[in-house]
Amino acid sequence: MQSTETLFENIRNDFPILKRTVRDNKPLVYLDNASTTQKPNQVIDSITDYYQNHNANIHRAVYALAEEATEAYEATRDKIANFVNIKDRQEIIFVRGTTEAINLVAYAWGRTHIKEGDIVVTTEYEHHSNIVPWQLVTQEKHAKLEYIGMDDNGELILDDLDKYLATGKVKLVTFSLMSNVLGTITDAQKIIEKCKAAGVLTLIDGAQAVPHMKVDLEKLGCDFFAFSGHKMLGPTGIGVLWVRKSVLETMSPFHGGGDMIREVHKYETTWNDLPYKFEAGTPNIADVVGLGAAIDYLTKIGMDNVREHEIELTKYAIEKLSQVKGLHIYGTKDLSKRGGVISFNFADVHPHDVAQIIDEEGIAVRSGHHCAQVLMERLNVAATSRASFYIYNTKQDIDILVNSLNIVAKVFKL
Amino acid sequence: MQSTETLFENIRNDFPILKRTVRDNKPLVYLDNASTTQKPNQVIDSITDYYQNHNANIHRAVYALAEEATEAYEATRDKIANFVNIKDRQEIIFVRGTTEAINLVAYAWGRTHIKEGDIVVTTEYEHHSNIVPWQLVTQEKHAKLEYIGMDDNGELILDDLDKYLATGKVKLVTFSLMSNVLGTITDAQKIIEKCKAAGVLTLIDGAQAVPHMKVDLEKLGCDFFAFSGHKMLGPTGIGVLWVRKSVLETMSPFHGGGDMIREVHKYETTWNDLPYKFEAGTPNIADVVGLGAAIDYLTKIGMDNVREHEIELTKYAIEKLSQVKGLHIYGTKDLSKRGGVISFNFADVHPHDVAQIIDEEGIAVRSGHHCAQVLMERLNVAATSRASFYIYNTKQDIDILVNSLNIVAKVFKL
Amino acid sequence: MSSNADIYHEMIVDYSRNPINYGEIENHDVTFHDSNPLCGDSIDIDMKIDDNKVTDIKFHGKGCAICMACSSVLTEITKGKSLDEARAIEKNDVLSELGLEHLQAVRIKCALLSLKVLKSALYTYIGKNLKDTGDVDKLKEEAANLY
Amino acid sequence: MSSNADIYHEMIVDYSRNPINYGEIENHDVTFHDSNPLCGDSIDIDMKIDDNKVTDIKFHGKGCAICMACSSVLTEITKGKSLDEARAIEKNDVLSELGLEHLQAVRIKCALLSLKVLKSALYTYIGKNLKDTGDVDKLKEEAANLY
Ligand SMILES: Cc1ncc(COP(=O)(O)O)c(C=O)c1O
Ligand SMILES: Cc1ncc(COP(=O)(O)O)c(C=O)c1O
Repeated sequence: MQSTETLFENIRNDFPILKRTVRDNKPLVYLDNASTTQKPNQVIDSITDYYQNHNANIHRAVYALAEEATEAYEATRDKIANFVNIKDRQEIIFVRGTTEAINLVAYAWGRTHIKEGDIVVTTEYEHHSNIVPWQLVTQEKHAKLEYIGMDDNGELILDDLDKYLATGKVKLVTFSLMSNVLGTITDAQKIIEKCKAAGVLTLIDGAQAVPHMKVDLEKLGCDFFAFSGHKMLGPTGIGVLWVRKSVLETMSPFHGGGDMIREVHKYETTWNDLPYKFEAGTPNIADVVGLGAAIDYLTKIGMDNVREHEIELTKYAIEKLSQVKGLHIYGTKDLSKRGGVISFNFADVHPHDVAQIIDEEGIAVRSGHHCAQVLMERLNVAATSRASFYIYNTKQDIDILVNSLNIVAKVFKL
Repeated sequence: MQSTETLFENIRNDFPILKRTVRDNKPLVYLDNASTTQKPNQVIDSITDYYQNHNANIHRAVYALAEEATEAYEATRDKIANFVNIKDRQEIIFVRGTTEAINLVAYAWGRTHIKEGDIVVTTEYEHHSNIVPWQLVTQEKHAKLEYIGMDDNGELILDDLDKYLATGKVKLVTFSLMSNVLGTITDAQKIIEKCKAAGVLTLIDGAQAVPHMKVDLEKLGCDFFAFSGHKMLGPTGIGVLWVRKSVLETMSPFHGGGDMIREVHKYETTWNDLPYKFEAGTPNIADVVGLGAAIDYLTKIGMDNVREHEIELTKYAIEKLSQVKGLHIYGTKDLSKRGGVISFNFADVHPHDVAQIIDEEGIAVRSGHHCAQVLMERLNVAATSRASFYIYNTKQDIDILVNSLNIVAKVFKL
Repeated sequence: MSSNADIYHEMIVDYSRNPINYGEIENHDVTFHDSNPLCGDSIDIDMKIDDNKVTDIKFHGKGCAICMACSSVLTEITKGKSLDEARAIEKNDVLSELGLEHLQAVRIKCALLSLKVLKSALYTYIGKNLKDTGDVDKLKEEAANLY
Repeated sequence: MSSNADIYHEMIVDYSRNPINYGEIENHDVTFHDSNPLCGDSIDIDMKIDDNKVTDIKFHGKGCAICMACSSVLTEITKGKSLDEARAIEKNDVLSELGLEHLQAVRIKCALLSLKVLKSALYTYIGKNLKDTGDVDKLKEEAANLY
């Protein structure tokens, strides 16, 4: 076995885009992994191979290609079950991404179970995709949406949760396992414990967690779990919703159409078995296959190694960035409680201007509200700059980032 | 310019999968194009190139890759506008496929506009994806779903439409431009004319039409139009919903999340401009790019040539199949009224058995209800076998199909 | 995988044209209907049950040759069995009878649809008449996970 | 495309720290708010209008240096203009003033947000006070399709 150090050195060779130069011939330094990740050859090739050799519509046909395509598609379901420890593959639904997953729950579970006066609880550091669907359904049902507050360290104030639970009106508590802005790792175990004691269901937005740390759904004990393929080396257009069977069985269908039905008659229809009841229409077959390849790739590295690599980078980055005069980092500095996402502001320079100036140096960081405007209001800022790491990033990437900030300082006469 | 004949001879070289053999070393004869089509190198390569060179999340970021990815993504919107003649690119919404498109309309338009006692009209030859969403929304709203009947020639009985329109209660008439079972080309112009006169909106399911004939939305004058990329050489997981702006502006948002918002506050949210209001979350960027390459490919061939090629194949196939004793072809024989889809039954042999036996000869045809059980009931059959053609099919493919039916006859002692 | 030439042997072709135990039982003690969402095959099974024994069983519906042949064989196997014996019937009891052990995944669903319907009919009957629910759940699960 | 070094010249940096016409007008005749959904830049414009003339104009909000500088320049250009002149202001009137003609697509939205808000404020005012709706629709469309 190779050492983890060599492992991570060799990884970059698998990612063709990292050989690119941008702007004025600068090597690409990609630090926007919380937004989307790059793809290794293994994933790209799996999609090519699917189209070159096995493409067909799945489930229904008898012929050879359809058999191969169906097998490849369903194999990914098993890989997912293994990867995040799901016992029953029928609980795994393919969706476009985390956003569709959460909206599916809001429509197919929420519209049936949330009634007037009920409460849905979310948190102040959620991505818009875990806020807006709940605004829509609670408004429609004359229910309420409440927020678990965040302390100045970027951690949730769980006393708020106790307060809401005490009303006896909470139907669902929904939260991300890792904040996409601050990197905070939520104490899911504690929240779920409280919710279970109160008989309340829990939804976890795992978009930032699944790509970056070992996640065990059996151990977590939540009821809904969502994540996106494109943030974990997989293709765009594919994601996963997991729902505990006993809850899934209480859900109305979402999209009507092919593959989700058992029998269609003119005026009545019966539904297919799980999970197909929730997978209407031709699915994104090729990208399901690609997601399978991404899971294989991550499994081979080992999620504990991924996490360790990112802790090391985050530690280094916080050290280096803290030395830049006028630079403020948000969130906790306790590395055991955060992932490889660093949001910062640099003196009075607007994050857009920071991003644009360092883009000229080949650096890709995100600036803006990161689809977390409620959190921006809480932090009392319009925007932040955000650097986020993945398996192919190096300390050198961070050095280049830190150096580029000198140019910003010069332009803005800091 | 090459002649159309050479054009279609050379096309096969662009499709790597057509070089495959299946089962007992038989060359693949792919005749399930109504279900999904194969992909040319040009499409596969565009996806690879996207991931190898340009992959980033779109719209929000400042850096070089994000700019390139956004440009590639938005370029496809313009290609679509050109391809089916749409004047305003803001009316084009990316979805997973036809099924999601129709469900989006059922949720975001239907749930707002369909009231108790209203009528939605569909047809007896619709795909489940243009029936089930309307069953769901009419049941929820205590409205009614009615069907335009089909005559024995496989054409719609438009008197039924007149009858429903006369009630003054119809809110929407929805129909496919080409049946996926019989290949019937619907007289859309006449239906839309009647609906317009009655002030009723129309939705066209273009899943089977767009890949196979020139479609001009400006000329058609419908209000909603849906189609799937994977049925027109494009990747799986991407499709298009077009909605006339004046109607789109009356629609509630569908999915809540990133990219579809203007400003999110804790208890209220405002929406982004069209079409982004309806594109929540990270879209299927790579496959949007792939769909653009598919449109380029089809444009280069010319849709009139595609149609002509398929008419020729269909004519040949009907001739040849009609000579097989005991074989019954459904639908009209008038080639100007049908696309390259041929459904048939062979004596008393169940279509599954037909499909399985000829699969051994390398032939991929679909057998079953083709997601059109209402039509199966109308035809009074449990299932049919279906051969459907595309640009890479040849008369030789049809010969192989016809010969393989001899084997079926032998096994079943016909 | 056996080739298709093997699969469509005489017995299957014959059963498909002349299924046995085909029809309905008027005074059945239990009946169950299910269909295969992917292909549209659709089967009903009716049973007479006396003294915990399947005294009569018939099926009807639409399906391919494989489905018809397997339904014929399954009902033939089941007739006369006790409930305990009937619920112990396994996939291979049906498949091996027709040499279909290596059928491909899509077709397995055609072959086993009637077994699924039988198991569902059994748990329906047992649940209603014998109130031994723990076991019924197991049977239900068995039916659900047959293929 | 001009390089970023060119874009961030002294004038822009200065304006970003010391925007002109920054603030609110208490007795405004019209006000409008809009934001850029992608980056969160957010601008309000207030105007005093007398005798079909923009006698005073101020903006406030949050935005990057580009947004602040362009808002400063735009309000400066607009002040004192007749309504007809104001509605005739074009992208390049603002961009060229700051040498930003070749700004990349994403940043164009930062640069022109205030122009969009100005056009929106104008059609709001004209629609309310002058009832010349045909033209208002054109202006509305112009605002909507600015970038
Ligand atoms: C007429 C028609 N409508 C709708 C669909 C559904 O398309 P998709 O599965 O791509 O959502 C199909 C394809 O199966 C079709 O043929
Ligand atoms: C925490 C979190 N939730 C949800 C999402 C939305 O994911 P997607 O855009 O893939 O639907 C994201 C990513 O942007 C995220 O970071």
